[in-house]
Amino acid sequence: MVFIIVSIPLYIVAFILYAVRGFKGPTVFDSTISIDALCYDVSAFMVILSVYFRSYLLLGAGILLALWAYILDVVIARYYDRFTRIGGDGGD
Amino acid sequence: MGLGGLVLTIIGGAIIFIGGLFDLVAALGVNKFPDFYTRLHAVTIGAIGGAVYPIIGSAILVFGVPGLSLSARLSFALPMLVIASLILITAPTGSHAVARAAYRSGLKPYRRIPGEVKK
Amino acid sequence: MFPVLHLVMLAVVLGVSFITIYLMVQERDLLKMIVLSAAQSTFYAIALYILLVPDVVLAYIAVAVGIYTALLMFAVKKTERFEEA
Amino acid sequence: MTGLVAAVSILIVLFALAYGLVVLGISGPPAPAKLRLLGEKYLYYMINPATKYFTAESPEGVSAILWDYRGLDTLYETMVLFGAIIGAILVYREYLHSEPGKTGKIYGLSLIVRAVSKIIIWLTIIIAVAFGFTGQITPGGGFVGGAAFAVVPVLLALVYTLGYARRLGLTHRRALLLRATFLLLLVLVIITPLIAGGYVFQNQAKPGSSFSFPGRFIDSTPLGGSIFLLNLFELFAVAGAFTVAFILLGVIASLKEGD
Repeated sequence: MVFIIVSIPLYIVAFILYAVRGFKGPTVFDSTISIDALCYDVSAFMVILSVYFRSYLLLGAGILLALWAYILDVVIARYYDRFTRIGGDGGD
Repeated sequence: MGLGGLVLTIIGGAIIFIGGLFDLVAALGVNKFPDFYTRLHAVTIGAIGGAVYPIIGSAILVFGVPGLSLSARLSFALPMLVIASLILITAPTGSHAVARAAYRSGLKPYRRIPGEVKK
Repeated sequence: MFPVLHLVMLAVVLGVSFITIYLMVQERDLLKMIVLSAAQSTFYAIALYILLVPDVVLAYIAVAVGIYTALLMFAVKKTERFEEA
Repeated sequence: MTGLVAAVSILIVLFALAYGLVVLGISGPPAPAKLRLLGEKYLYYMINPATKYFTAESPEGVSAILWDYRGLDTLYETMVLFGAIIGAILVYREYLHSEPGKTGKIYGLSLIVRAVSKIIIWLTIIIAVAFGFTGQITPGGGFVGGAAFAVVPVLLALVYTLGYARRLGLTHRRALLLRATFLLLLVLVIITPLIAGGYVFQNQAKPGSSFSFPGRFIDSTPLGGSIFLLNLFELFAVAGAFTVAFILLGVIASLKEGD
């Protein structure tokens, strides 16, 4: 339990730093990848907090966030897909 | 659990702590690197080192914590392994999709290599 | 009543999410606004998680991360990407 | 700059309000550290063989409150969502009739994203249905499962196109049919006790009517009686509603794009 309490500030500071790059990011891609990494780390943080709170019922949120964190990436990629038609019926 | 439980607790907690350090280093790198393509490296460290490792570490930690039944330990550990493998699959895919979109939309690298950058 | 660690975490997370909301309102690039909205919903998810309401977190993640960003992207695709000053 | 000043002042006011409400107790006594009386009552009556006429047979409090204690409220919320969907379809009917064609080349994202998205779509379906099935023992339930299910058409439309999803058989008519069917089943579950001589929205036996839905599964797993069925039907109803709304917006967006 001591390890978890010591590690929590590291994660919180990392979240803030990711968010700073997400705010600053010169292009939209910089913001996207940093917010994406933020989502994965929040998922890991939720898992660690579920050990801290001693309840495995809380793990569901971590699963959902890990499943869909990449939807943001796909959304951004799809927006640019309008200008560059890629893909097809099979292969690239 | 005795000594084995203590060892598992220390290993799991250490992995969680190292994961936090990875995360911090990755976040610093994301802020320090000059352009998008170099920042992708830091983000990968953040997703794999900062998310997958600590989850596996907490799965180890759960087996060391005293006073839990085996079914409770498994109820903790199995979803954790599922989450870890999910991040292992989706994080590179997301980076790939964004990198591809960035490259195709004509984002230039920080130091331009002649002949490799499409306008 | 509430452990100090939880209160500090809540204060930091909600403060950052408030800044995110402010920047989201100010943003002219609507695509970047979508990204910031995802960040804001992630921070809210942590806050709700610390408050121990798993039901609300599950519904919030499903709607805010899964559906809302995609719907906003389709809306932006239909209109203009850059808001006029 | 004035915006920044406004934001900072709003933040200060919010923190002051939160501090005053929670710590100083402006609106009555401060929040107690222990469980409140209402919560105690709910926990006492949720699954308790001693209180035979009041139990909900569901260890998950939120589901019990949502579908047993305040069931009519939830039903009306579901109905309101249904009305909103119908209204939206009525307004944009002509767009839906000119949905993009069934044939033609598929445009999608790269091969890697498509391959991973297949895994994610199947996992999403499994997890959504699991949320619906275990809504009476773990957090989750009908609405969460339905909202999770609705990510599947979103992913299909993002990674492939809406035309491809349509070719797989995902049309607004079918989604609406799903929605209406499961809403009907929901109402059927609600009025079944009435036919058997009980009360509307009855879950377990009450004084004056011995009808009760099965409370336990074979190995004494709590089943929550009607809560299980209502959660399951609500899952597909919400999934259908979100799918219809998404198809509507996606079709309108893709018409301009010429997709």
